[in-house]
Amino acid sequence: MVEPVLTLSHLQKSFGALKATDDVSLTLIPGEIHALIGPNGAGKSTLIGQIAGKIAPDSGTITFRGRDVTQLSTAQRARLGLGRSFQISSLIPEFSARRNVMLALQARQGHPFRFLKPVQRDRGLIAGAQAILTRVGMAGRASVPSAELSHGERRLLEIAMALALEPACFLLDEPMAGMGTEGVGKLVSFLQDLKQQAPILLVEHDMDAVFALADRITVLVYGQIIASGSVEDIRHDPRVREAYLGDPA
Amino acid sequence: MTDLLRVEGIEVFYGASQALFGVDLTVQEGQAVALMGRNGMGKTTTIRTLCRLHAAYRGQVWFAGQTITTLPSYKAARLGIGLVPEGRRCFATLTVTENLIAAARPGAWTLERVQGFFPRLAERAGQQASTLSGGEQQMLAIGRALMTNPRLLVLDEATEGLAPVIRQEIWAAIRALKAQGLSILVVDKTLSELKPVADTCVILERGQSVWSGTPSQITPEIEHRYLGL
Amino acid sequence: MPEKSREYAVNAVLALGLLLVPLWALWAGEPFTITLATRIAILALAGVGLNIALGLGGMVSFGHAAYFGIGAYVAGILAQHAFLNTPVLGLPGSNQMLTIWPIAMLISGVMATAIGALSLRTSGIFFIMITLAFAQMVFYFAISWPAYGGEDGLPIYVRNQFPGLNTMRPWDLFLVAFGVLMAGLAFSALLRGSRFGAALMAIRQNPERAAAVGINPYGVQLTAFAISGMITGLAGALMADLTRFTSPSMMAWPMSGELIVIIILGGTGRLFGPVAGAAILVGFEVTFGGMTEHWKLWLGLVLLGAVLFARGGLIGLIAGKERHG
Amino acid sequence: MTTALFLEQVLNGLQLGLMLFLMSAGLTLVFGVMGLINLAHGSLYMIGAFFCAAAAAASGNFWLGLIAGTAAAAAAGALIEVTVLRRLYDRDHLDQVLATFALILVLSELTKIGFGPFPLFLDVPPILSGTVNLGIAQYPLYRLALIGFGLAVALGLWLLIARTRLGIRIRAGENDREMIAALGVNIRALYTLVFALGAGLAGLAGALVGAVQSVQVGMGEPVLILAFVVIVIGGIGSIKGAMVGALLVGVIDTMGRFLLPRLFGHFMEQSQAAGIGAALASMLIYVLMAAVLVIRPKGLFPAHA
Amino acid sequence: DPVTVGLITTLSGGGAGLGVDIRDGFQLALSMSGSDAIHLVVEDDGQRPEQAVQIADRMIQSERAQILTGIVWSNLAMAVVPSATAQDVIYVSPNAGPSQLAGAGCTPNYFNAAYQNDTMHEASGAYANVLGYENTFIMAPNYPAGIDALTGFKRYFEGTLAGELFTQLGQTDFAAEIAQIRASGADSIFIFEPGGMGISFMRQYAQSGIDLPIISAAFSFSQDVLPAVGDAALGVINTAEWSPDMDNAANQAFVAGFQEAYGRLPSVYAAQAFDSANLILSALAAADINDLPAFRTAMRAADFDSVRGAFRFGNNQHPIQNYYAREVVSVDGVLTNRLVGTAFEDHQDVYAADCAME
Ligand SMILES: Nc1ncnc2c1ncn2[C@@H]1O[C@H](COP(=O)(O)OP(=O)(O)OP(=O)(O)O)[C@@H](O)[C@H]1O
Ligand SMILES: Nc1ncnc2c1ncn2[C@@H]1O[C@H](COP(=O)(O)OP(=O)(O)OP(=O)(O)O)[C@@H](O)[C@H]1O
Ligand SMILES: [Mg+2]
Ligand SMILES: [Mg+2]
Repeated sequence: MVEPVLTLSHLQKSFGALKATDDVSLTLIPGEIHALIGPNGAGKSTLIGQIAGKIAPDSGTITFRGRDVTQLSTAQRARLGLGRSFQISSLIPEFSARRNVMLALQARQGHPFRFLKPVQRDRGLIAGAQAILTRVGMAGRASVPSAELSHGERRLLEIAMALALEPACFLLDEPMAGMGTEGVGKLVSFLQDLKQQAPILLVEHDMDAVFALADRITVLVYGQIIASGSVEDIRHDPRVREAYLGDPA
Repeated sequence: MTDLLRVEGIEVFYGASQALFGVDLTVQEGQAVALMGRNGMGKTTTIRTLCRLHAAYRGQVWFAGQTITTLPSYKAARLGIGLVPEGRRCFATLTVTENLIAAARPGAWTLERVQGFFPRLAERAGQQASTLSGGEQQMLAIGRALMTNPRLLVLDEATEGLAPVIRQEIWAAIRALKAQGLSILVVDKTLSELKPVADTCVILERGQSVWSGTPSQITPEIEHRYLGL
Repeated sequence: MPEKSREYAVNAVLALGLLLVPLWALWAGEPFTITLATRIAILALAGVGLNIALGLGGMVSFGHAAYFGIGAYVAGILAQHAFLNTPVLGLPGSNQMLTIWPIAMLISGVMATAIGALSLRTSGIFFIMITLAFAQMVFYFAISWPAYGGEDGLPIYVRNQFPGLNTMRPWDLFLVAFGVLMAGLAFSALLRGSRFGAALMAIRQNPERAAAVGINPYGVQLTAFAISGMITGLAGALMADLTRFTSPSMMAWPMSGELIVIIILGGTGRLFGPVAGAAILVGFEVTFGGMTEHWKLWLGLVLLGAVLFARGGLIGLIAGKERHG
Repeated sequence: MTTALFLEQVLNGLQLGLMLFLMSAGLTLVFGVMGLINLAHGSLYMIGAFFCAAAAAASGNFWLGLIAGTAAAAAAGALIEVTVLRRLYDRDHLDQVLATFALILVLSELTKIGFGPFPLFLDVPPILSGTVNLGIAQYPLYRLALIGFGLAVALGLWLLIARTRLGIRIRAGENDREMIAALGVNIRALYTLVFALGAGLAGLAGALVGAVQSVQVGMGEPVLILAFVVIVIGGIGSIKGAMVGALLVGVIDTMGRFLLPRLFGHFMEQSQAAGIGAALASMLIYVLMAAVLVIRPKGLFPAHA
Repeated sequence: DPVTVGLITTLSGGGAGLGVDIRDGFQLALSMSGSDAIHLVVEDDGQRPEQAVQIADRMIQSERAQILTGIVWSNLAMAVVPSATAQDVIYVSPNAGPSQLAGAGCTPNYFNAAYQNDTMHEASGAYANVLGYENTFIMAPNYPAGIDALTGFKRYFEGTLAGELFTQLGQTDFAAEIAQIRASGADSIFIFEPGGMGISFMRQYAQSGIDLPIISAAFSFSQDVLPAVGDAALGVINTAEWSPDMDNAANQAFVAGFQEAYGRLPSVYAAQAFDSANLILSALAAADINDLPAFRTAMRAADFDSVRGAFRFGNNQHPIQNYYAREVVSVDGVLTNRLVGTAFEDHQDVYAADCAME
């Protein structure tokens, strides 16, 4: 078996009496899209937050590329190669789309304490950012400040920033949300390519997309994993139908 | 049937850049209208303008028989426009119940009824809104708009990020609300779910209303041309 | 971008004006005008320092007077020991600016790091208030610490020296201040264009996002805060030499307010904002201070007008809103 | 040092704390619910004291003065809100700092023009003058009354903010003004009201405390900074926090002034000990604040956990 | 040509009352003299040393002022005087006499027409002996002037100290101090709490129910603050080199003139400023200011009618004068001071010995 990129073992997180994450263990192996689905409030974003380093788990460990990262800060994990997108868009509002991506690129290259060399004339950064924006279909909007982008465009920029980090794995929290049917279609084929580059832990409510993309699906309900398996297994699992999928429309 | 909301030829600017170039739209009493279009075409801008959160540079908005083009937004809301905004925008530091109470105006929708409608909001009553899950926040935003006892419910991407079961519930709820006589203006990305609810569809393209008709009139050709399918 | 080039033009006018006006005064025999220009240059330098924290980093420090005062005290204390020929902490005093400046920057930098390390645990309004409170603490210490004059302050009987110049002459001192200001501006320009500057600005707008791409917000902000304190401290050392006096009131909170005023009047985050702001403020003080005893009323009204109607300060008024490429 | 003296000093500390709470209440209200940093709080405090002193002198009645002082400060607050501050809610704190800093200059100067440069006289009302025997010491009645006022204000504010719909809407407005307006709430009017209330509280504190202090131009600035310390320690926007913060500051400051010189008196000569003790005591509350923030960066009772 | 005199004083903020009195006293002397030898420029220093220095520079360098005066506070004087006098400008102090400028740092261009800081408190110490106080509690703010005050008092006081306390500069609540005073077993209290601190202290002291006698230098019981302290001040003994009821022609003319011009009683600051102006006028009449040594000699002669009666300079150009004890009384409902005794005659400060000038 291939060595997993990311391993969660026995993660536990409570908010007061609420167990948001209840003994969750899962892995992400190279080349796969691992979809994490579950009802609203099941604890998916909380789990992503713990992996990314925003929320400290009460117990359990997170192993990333063979290293225990449970105690590291968000920034440290990002530098190790964890790239995340936010469920609610989180961008640098005054920066143009291009500069947002450049920021991610520069952070990946390190040297944050370079005080004197001008970035704006850094050809490498600019070209790199432009290439990534082209990849997500935002080339034409590169110089628009991100505050002035429409909702859907911001979602695309989120993806672009995650790409720029060239991470060893992607944590994508509802990347399809807010995208039109057209956009979802594009993104699906895009993610299909992307997983070759790095495996993806995908949280998504758009089931058409999930079923089209996922190699494995884990279902979270009330913080617990109730099922895990292939698309077919999950699609027909009665517990999942009841808790999450509802009647096929 | 009378027109509850009528939008005529509105043009809107963000700073120096124009976002709307003439949008027309009518919602009749008791009707559900769907506003459609690709990303960035101006749906949200249209909605913000008719809720008076953004000023129209040109054009008129009438609601319930009076022009509201220059009314402050709180007055427009008091006339009966209930907004579920894009991105939810719950009051982050308030509890769930406080969010609902903040919006309350007298009418058929009370705290109990809203909590009955979305039981999850009763379960999470004392929790701070910022810590709710995305879907819970969405429910809260709808519940909050209902608490204002609106005549027209305006939903901008109200099912975004919701689990399929909940979405089905929400669509059912929207249908139920419509059946109770509430007028509805709705923006959503999922056409398959939108079509059964809408009486009329209006399509925006680059800040202009370019097509309108009943859902059944939407041909594959139109879908391809305006919605990118 | 025409706006960008208009900003460059404004900057050039400011820099040239600040040099040419005292030059004219030298020719016309108006030494006080030179003194005023020196004062503007020094206050502008203090503003350049604060602008790094406040304009670029969004850290609204209401306590930068502390670093300004610490710089001034370093100059005053070293000069006094040099004058009396007594040691400080076992080392000799000094009346050489080139020795005093690095020490002033070092000590204000250390202080800024300590205060910043605590203050940056908070943000927003908390940050404003805690920086204010820390500055007050330093202020009270200076007032009640008798060794260097306490509230009476510390005179510098003979100005500290700069190689090749006679600092007792107004024009020579002006050249020193102007040179340091230009160096400070150049440094600040490079900083804002650098990766560090980009990270700092990003953190100001969205720290969580910055962390998610791998930037450590705390470290970057603390570094910027320390640099900011050092530059303001350097300005304090110069100010002590200009007034030939150091007093705790240089670290009292109205001074912190004044530094903020300078920045906002000129244009927050704008490279030359502090220069424009200092010129406006000093010009106003001098013009109205002699005219009416109620000049503070008018100053207040002018400030109000500036906040309400001239967003972006003078430079914003002329060159339009700032764009971050 | 006798136990009685020690206890009296503890009481003095608590009393000072309640006085500080009175001074900070309006500030924390405006901070907490409107997200507005109001440096001119001290100036409103001063206005309250001046109008109270002037009205009390003119009418011979302290209580009329108290009403006049509170009303004048509230009116000034409403005026400021309508003309200046309401344009600044959407701006960052920096603009608010500058605008309210400017207001300090304007209000101080106007007060001086209106009332002259000399301090005014304001005495405690006859029924509250004199002392009561508390067993440990004769205690001034007026100070006991201040304790009562402080507690009443705390309770009233807490009820208003936490328990009324008005309070909820105000807090909602702090989160998202545009949204609360889109839900039909006239948030503009609400904010004017809240600010006037905060200003009125500042004026009330100024009038009450003015009777035991000096009513003079500039009296507001030290109060402002103390109030900042109190609020930072307690947690901005939390009434409970302001109360606890104020009591802590009051007790620690008083006990520091009382005990530190005695402590140093054991090692050194009396006048030197007095000097060093006083110097350290003056920094004590800032040390306290730093310590609190190291442990709890959002203060002891963060309003938004 | 009239000589330009620059008057830098505090006209805004909490200390404005003192500056206003100094300005008014100075201007009154000019108008009463009818002389046009002086062109007066007045400016507000905001009680900030940097501001004062800048104004001084401007008055000297651009308005060609040859004489400066007006500063209220020691710390501002310390900032302005050394550099102004080094530029060959005469400085006449209408208030504040920091010890540095009286002792080793004395300079020929600096004249103090008021008092040396310590002397006012020394007078309190001496008069406390006269009153028979034996066990006094002493208290002052913790800053140089406060430390000097207690040192000055102790220099002449012969009894024991029941306690010695430093308060904080700008302190407004004195409950903790009052409790200690009550517990100390003192028979009297000496305080130096200038400005608002004194008002606050006296209010709170009056409410505390303690009735130990208070002795103090004039600062907390001068005419500028007395109305604000109110009846709590009645009976307090305070020491100064002047009192409004002094029985000499110059003083009677001054007090009447001041009341007529400004509608209030003059404070000790106004009296000192009035004397400063007359001192300058007398020297200008006797010598040309452009001949600086001659002008200084004329200043040293102090040939003018002082409102405090006899007035002469010592070697350090600080006054050698009498200090009186005054009592706060109410005359027709107005609080004011009345002479009750003499603390010192022809008293000179101790620092004069350190001054190298002859
Ligand atoms: N800081 C917190 N304090 C208290 N409860 C919290 C906190 N954060 C999250 N929760 C609760 O934990 C549960 C899990 O939330 P989470 O955001 O992880 O859900 P989710 O699975 O991402 O849902 P969605 O699909 O709707 O985004 C929710 O019930 C939420 O209310
Ligand atoms: N605050 C803003 N400033 C400047 N331009 C804006 C702003 N908000 C939106 N726009 C622009 O206005 C246009 C319309 O945006 P709008 O948000 O109305 O689109 P939308 O149809 O709602 O898109 P989506 O489906 O992505 O939500 C877009 O081109 C967008 O870039
Ligand atoms: Mg989620
Ligand atoms: Mg939209």
